[in-house]
Amino acid sequence: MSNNTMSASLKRYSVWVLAALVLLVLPLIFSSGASLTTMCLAGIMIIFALSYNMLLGQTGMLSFGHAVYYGLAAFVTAHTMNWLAKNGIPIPLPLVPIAGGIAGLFFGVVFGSVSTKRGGTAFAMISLGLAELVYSSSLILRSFFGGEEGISTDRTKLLRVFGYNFGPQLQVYYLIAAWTLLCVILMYALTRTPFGRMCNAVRENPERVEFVGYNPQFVRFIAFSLAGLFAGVAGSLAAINIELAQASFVGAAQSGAVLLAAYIGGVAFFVGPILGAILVTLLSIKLSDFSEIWLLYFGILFITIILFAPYGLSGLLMMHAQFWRGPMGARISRLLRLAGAYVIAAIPAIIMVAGAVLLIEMIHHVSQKTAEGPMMHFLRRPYLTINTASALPWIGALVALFAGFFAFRFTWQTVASAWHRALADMQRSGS
Amino acid sequence: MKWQMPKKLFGLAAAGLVAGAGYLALPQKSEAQSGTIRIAYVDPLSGPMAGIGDAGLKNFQYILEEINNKGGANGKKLEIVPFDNKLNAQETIVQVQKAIDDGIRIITQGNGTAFAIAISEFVTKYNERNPGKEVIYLNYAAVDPILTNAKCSYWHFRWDANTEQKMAAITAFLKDRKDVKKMYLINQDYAFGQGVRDLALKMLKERRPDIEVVGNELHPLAKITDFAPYIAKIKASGADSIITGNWGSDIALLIKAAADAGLQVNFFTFYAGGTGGPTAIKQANLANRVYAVGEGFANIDHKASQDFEKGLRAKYKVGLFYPRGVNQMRMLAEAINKTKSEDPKKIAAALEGMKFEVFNGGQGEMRASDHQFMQPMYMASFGPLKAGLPFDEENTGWGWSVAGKVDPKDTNVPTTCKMNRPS
Amino acid sequence: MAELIIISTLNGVLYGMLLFLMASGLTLIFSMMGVLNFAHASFYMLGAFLGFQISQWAGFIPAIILAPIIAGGLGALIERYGLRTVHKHGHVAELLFTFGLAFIIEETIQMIWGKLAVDYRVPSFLDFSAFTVYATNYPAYKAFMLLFSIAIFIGLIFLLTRTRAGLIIQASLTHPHMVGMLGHNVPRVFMMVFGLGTALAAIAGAVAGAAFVTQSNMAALLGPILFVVVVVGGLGSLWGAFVASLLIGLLQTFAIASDWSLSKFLGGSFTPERGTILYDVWTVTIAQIGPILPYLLLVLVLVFRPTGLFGTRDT
Amino acid sequence: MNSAVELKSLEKRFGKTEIIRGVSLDVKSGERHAVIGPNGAGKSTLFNLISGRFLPTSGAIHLHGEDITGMRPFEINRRGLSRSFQVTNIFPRLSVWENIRCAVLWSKGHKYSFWRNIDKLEDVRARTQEILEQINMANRADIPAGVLSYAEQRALEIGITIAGGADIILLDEPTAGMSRSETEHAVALIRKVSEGRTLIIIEHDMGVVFDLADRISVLVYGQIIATDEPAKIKSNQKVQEAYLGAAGHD
Repeated sequence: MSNNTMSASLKRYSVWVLAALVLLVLPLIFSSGASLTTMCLAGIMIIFALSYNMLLGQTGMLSFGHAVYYGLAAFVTAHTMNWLAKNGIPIPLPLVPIAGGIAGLFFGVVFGSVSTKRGGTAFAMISLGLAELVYSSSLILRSFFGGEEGISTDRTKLLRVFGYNFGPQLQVYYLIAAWTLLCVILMYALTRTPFGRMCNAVRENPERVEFVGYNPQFVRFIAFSLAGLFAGVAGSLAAINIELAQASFVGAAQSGAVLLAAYIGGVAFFVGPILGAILVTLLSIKLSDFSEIWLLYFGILFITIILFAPYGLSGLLMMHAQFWRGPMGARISRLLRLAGAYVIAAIPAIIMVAGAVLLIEMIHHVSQKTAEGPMMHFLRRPYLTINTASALPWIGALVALFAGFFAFRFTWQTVASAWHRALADMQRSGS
Repeated sequence: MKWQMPKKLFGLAAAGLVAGAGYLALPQKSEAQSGTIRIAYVDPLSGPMAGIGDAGLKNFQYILEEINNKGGANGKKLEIVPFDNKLNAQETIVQVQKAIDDGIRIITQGNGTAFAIAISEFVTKYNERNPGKEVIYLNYAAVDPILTNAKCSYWHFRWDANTEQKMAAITAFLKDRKDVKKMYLINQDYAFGQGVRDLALKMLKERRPDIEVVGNELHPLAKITDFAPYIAKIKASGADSIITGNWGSDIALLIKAAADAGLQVNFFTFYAGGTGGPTAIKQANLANRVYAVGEGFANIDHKASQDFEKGLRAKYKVGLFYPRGVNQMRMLAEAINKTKSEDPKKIAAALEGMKFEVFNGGQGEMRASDHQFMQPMYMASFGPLKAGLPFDEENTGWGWSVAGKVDPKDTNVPTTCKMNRPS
Repeated sequence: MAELIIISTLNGVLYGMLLFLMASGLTLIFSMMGVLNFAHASFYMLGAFLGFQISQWAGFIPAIILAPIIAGGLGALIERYGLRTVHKHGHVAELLFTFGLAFIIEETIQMIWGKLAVDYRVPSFLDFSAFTVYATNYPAYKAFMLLFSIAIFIGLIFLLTRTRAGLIIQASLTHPHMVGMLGHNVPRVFMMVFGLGTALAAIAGAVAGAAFVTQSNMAALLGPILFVVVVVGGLGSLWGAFVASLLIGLLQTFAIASDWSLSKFLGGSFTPERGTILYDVWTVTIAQIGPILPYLLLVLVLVFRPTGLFGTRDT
Repeated sequence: MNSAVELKSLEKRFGKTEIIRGVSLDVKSGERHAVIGPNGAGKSTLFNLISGRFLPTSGAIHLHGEDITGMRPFEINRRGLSRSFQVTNIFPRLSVWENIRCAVLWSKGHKYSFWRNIDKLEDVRARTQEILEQINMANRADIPAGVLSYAEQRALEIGITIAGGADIILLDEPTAGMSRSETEHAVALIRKVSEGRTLIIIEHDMGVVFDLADRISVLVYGQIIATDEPAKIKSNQKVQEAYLGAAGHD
């Protein structure tokens, strides 16, 4: 009996223990400064995207202004740190995100009381208006927002714990990792409470909720406030990470980024925003090394997901989870067969994408880079120099695009049939 | 739950992701060769300000080509490596971080005081925390006085004249313009615009107390599409001149709206020479009424600089926006040559107090007390090209002609910097 | 003073009418399809750039005729092949789709026309001063814009009240679910309405682009104000959109003309310490906060009248 | 007997159209009361008024003697009145289990609790299981409600309505669109779950009505023309003229 509960609780907690181990080991594998910075940003984005998903995925509220709580908390954090350092108050850095969380909660309560009265489209527009209001105010209320240069701070000036001053990025990484893990666990736990379930109910059918005794506006309000709390922790960590809070933290781009991260990852599953946050962080740091118009590719990826994979990356992954049943051999062989089909379909897909990217880059070059002459460094790689004045690359790109497209449509049948075979296989084995 | 098969493109997304992730995961081969000294250029290369960042990059590429043709520094070539800061403070730090990771130890940036301060503070903290791996920051365009006053840093050097110096130059020029009697101040509502306003009020009082300031306006930054309401207000005030620190579309649109309403006043500007400005002035037909302050103009009668300009225009089809950038890179090369070292710590020591013959002729000095470069300043006005002037702007047929020169002593404003030098 | 008031009124009404050109299209689309087209301001921008490009090739008049037709056609195609696909996933997915669309339109425009303002000029035959108020010239082009937008407004009223297509649209404004039952091809009506709405935005862009600035950030600047207009007016109410457009146009213009601040209003009896939030609030002028007034209005309206000024439908 | 629901000269106008024109009705505790009438008579509007979905233009609604006029639906629900909908109104992407559980939570006092694990709430689990068994859907617990068959969704609708333990239940055409056997099944279910409670039911199927109801009210053009026991309603002259004679059902 006790053995049973032991193993059950082991199973329940093993995921988190594993996550903790991964977070612990990661900086040993990726030890360069840039990877550390990237991982810090990803951690912050994970909290932020999950808090966003408390609104979009869990409660069905589409917000265009979630950065307000992230950004305001970042400012409160910067002020708090400066105040602590100035007055020598013995509170160490690792506790500072609590102040950010409280700030996020406070602003969530204040703005939530105005904006959660209505759901749906009206809520989305109100969130947009509030975001604009706060962003514009940031340039007027200078003593709080520090004008355009923002509020800077020094994280090493706070009380040291065990001799750590949090100057090195590695120490900040562990601080962020710990908070990320804590917040992820808390947000996951939240989905499994009566309140969490009523959020889902409000997302599904707010009207019906009223007739089972709940006030959907109040559910939205709590969800909004709590999302503000976690966004506040994320913003607080961001301020600690770059030792600066700046007006762009509350800006539309930041609100857009978290929406993209959550949606690309998939809002229907808890892990979705985590995947999305990691991917979006990586892409936004790396893509600009390859192309000036990286945002366009970002947008295309987003639209593609909306059109063809509305459940996002996690949805695509979960589609495969159904095959992970039955005997281990059968599981693996099913997925291997699918993987084979994917590889076959991927070849024309890659050709098609390459053609499209080449075409876009060449159009961009000839319309915007006339001063540089016809030679273009494709993807900013000097070894991929292409002459946009000759017809060949244009024809090549078009051929790749269309041939890739038609070949992809053809090879897609392989995937479809592999998929059906796998489904049939599942039904045969009776699960 | 029964999963619906997405009709298409699932494979595509998967394949794209796998391929993309694989490529991203590959260690980025730095194109570092031991033969070059690399300088990270951290400025917007995407987003609304990308045009400006792009033009600056070309300026620097040409400047470095010229230096390299003359033998480079320490026998090595200088190379500029672009990093896109996306006009975002957090991203700026990430990109600087990336550059440092890549082994680059000289950073240059100019667009946006906010990002300049972010870099300056980051670099200062980084150097404090990583002795022996110091990084130096060369600022070619962020002009907030704070960078060489309250927030000055030993690792930050500025080649552009700061707002205070530019305003000193404008007011020095105004001393002889007795026709200016009623001044209207219109500026962007953020740190820089407010700085311009405050300094204009202060310095006009000191140097031309007879000028009446009839209006003092702050408008939102880069959000106004039609300045007509503001022009109506200026008109109602009876002003004969305007001082504005507006840049980008805010200066072009201001001039455009003034022309529409038939407002004929003098414009004393900081940045009328920026992209789009000359075209707007020509369209508005405001001949010789728009002035700009700067450390150099293409038509200054100085052979070496005119030759340089000719070469740049022939090659990249852009004019030299940043004469100060030439000073910056030439002085960097000299500092490296002088110390025979690429160590930023030694470069910084050599730059401090360095005297230098500037691009457009005349003596400049990197003031040791705050790392602000002191240099001759010019006021130029824009109008139909006068005889003998070689360069027009933006193919308008109009060009800048020098209306006055201001010596460094007239722009030598004191600093409050308490420089914290490394031991 | 009188001069300032007259000029400000003219400018405010002009701005308001432009807003209404866009808000009307947005309202039509919303009423019919229940989709708030986030990319609406992007079609305005597209109209401006198309207008610029066509005017380079063929002159101004063809530009303001062709640009909205092309943009509207594009809008219809996007509805047919994009929006319709996500329709089954509900309104949030549709809104997200138009959000992504706005993103892509902006990036594509930057890819083709760059990030700096393009040189879209007022045509020379309209480049003179129409009349003079006291000493201020009122440009002929602005007078043309005003008349043009009023003409479109009247045209729209005619279309809605006197034509069959208009009656169907009107019916759907009040009874969104009934139209399909009357045997009309709802998907085709949707496509037409989306095309018409986006074309209206593009007209505004093609006309306003020449007077103001044609740049890839114009959608981002205008978009949020546009949504304020439709929410304040009441989602789905054309009349509300009209009133809110004019209200916001005049509000913003007159705010600029005013120099009032709390410190001026309450006199010098009390001056807060510099560097505090109170000082910031105390000294800021109405002119400075002009651009955020629409958002303040939005919050106020929502607190006191959550359905908007003329709204009846809750979403 | 106490009255459970009492309507006092209730009126409802939409613009100029008067849908409910002065309805007064007294439903006793424990009574099974049916409301019948031709299409468009205002039966669903009446339910919407009682349950708080619409505000009445004038008149008053009392629940166990308490005036609930103008209260929001959730306030009324918390006072022990629960309703179902004519058009199925469930949580489509949640499982059957979750659908029922959402309806149980408030009555067990868990409110907006965000600090307790829902799976460890034994009282909620037991009650949810009990309801599922009552509506014969225990074996369908894990299926998303949206993919259930129509009849199953109707049963779930009733399950959600009764799960909170309300003592007054309003059912709006629970058997509409069902086959004969499905209807029989549904009627048995309704009979079972309304045991010991007050039931108000809108129904078109006269077989169901006369089978279930203790009393029947006939609503025609926004007015109640008769309230009486089934047998007397059948023979009521006015009812035959206005309702049975004039308009056949559906």
